[in-house]
Amino acid sequence: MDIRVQSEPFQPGALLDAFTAGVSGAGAVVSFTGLVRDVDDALEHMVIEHYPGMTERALTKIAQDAQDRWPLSDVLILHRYGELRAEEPIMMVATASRHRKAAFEAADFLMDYLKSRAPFWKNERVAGEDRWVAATEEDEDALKAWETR
Amino acid sequence: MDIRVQSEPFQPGALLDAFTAGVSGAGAVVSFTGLVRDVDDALEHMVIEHYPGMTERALTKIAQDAQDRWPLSDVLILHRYGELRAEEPIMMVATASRHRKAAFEAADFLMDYLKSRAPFWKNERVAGEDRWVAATEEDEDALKAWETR
Amino acid sequence: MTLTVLYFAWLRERIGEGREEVETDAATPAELVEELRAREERYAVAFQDISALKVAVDQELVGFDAPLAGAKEVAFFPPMTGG
Amino acid sequence: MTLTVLYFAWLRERIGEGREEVETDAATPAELVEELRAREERYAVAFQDISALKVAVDQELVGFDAPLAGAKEVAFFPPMTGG
Repeated sequence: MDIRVQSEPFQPGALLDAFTAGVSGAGAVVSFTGLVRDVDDALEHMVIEHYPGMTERALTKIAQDAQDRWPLSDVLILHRYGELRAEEPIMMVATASRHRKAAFEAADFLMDYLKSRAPFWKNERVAGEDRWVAATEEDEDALKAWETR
Repeated sequence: MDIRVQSEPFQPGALLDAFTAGVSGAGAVVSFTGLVRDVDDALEHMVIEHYPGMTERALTKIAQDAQDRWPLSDVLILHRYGELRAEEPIMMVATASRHRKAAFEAADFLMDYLKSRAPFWKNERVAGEDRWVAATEEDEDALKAWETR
Repeated sequence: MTLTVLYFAWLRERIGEGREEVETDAATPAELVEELRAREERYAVAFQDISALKVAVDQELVGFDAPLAGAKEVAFFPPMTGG
Repeated sequence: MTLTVLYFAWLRERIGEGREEVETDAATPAELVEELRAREERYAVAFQDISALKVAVDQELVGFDAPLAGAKEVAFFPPMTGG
């Protein structure tokens, strides 16, 4: 399990290759990369606030829950905080398993829990104004779907 | 849409970075990498046979079906043929979308159809004996699940 | 008891600070919110609708009726928006 | 008509070649299989159980009862195992 919380930029490809090199016996590797989306071509930057200490605990718990639920060879979660520009990678998860369905489902699960259970908050500066990104009902619904599955 | 059928090795990370650099406005990029699995520590090599011409057509159709079904910024499919060693990357798909669920579902869909509808056949040499990998019922069931969804 | 109380995102902005030490006998986060609300207008405004907020005790997400006995750190914040 | 007939994977191995030109009046892949089976023992063995095989006409997957009229290329093979 590899959990990283950092302000520094990262290269998703390099991270994927390093992750893949470290798993043995897995036939399937799934990655998810989240990128900063522009807003009406006017996003000056995004600032991600987090809760140091709790962030690492929450991500470790989410990764552990995924490992308990699926037969995974390994799990990676990296999430940035601080200031980011449009199209920069915000975060990445990767899962490896013998089975492609397990790798897909676990990555999807990690993303759903990370979005609503890890203490990050996004603030966008658009046309000189700062605004907090709002959580959506969809995000909570996604968690409920896992609980009843 | 980027469809590649090749015997040459490829680097999943470099491919993911190039794919990601080419998509604009997508917040989510999902990749799946298939690796050659060893067999009882005795896999000498795997040989992938394919049907030149039909392979490209089938992969293009699968990618087109995914684009018709989900709002995707881009789709990549790369599949190797010829001789491969244990743990080498066999193939990769990548999807990009504004929405993470669309990117996940489309990548899962691409894999299910690619496995059972693209003309590739795997042959493993284990302990001096060549054997054709058999298709599984599970693989066909995965397609039926998409048809009724 | 003395608790470290943390605020994040727009809650931090409305309260005007991200961290403070609070002397309290509150048995639950809900009781702690009541005490803070009574203290100053900015708390009353920030905590107007706690159904829009989440709470963590010692870095674990809990309900507003969870026990505070033995706790060291309580954090209030809006729903998370990572990923 | 003259068809290019292709065989892949273990079917190719059992028949002993991957490609041949076949002169035939078969109306469907199933009829073509019948003609091949009647031709030589190795075809009879290879095509023993066509429920274990798939067929493509002009590079499109079809059923064994699909029309062959106008076709140029027919391919027989076991279920695919890519990915």
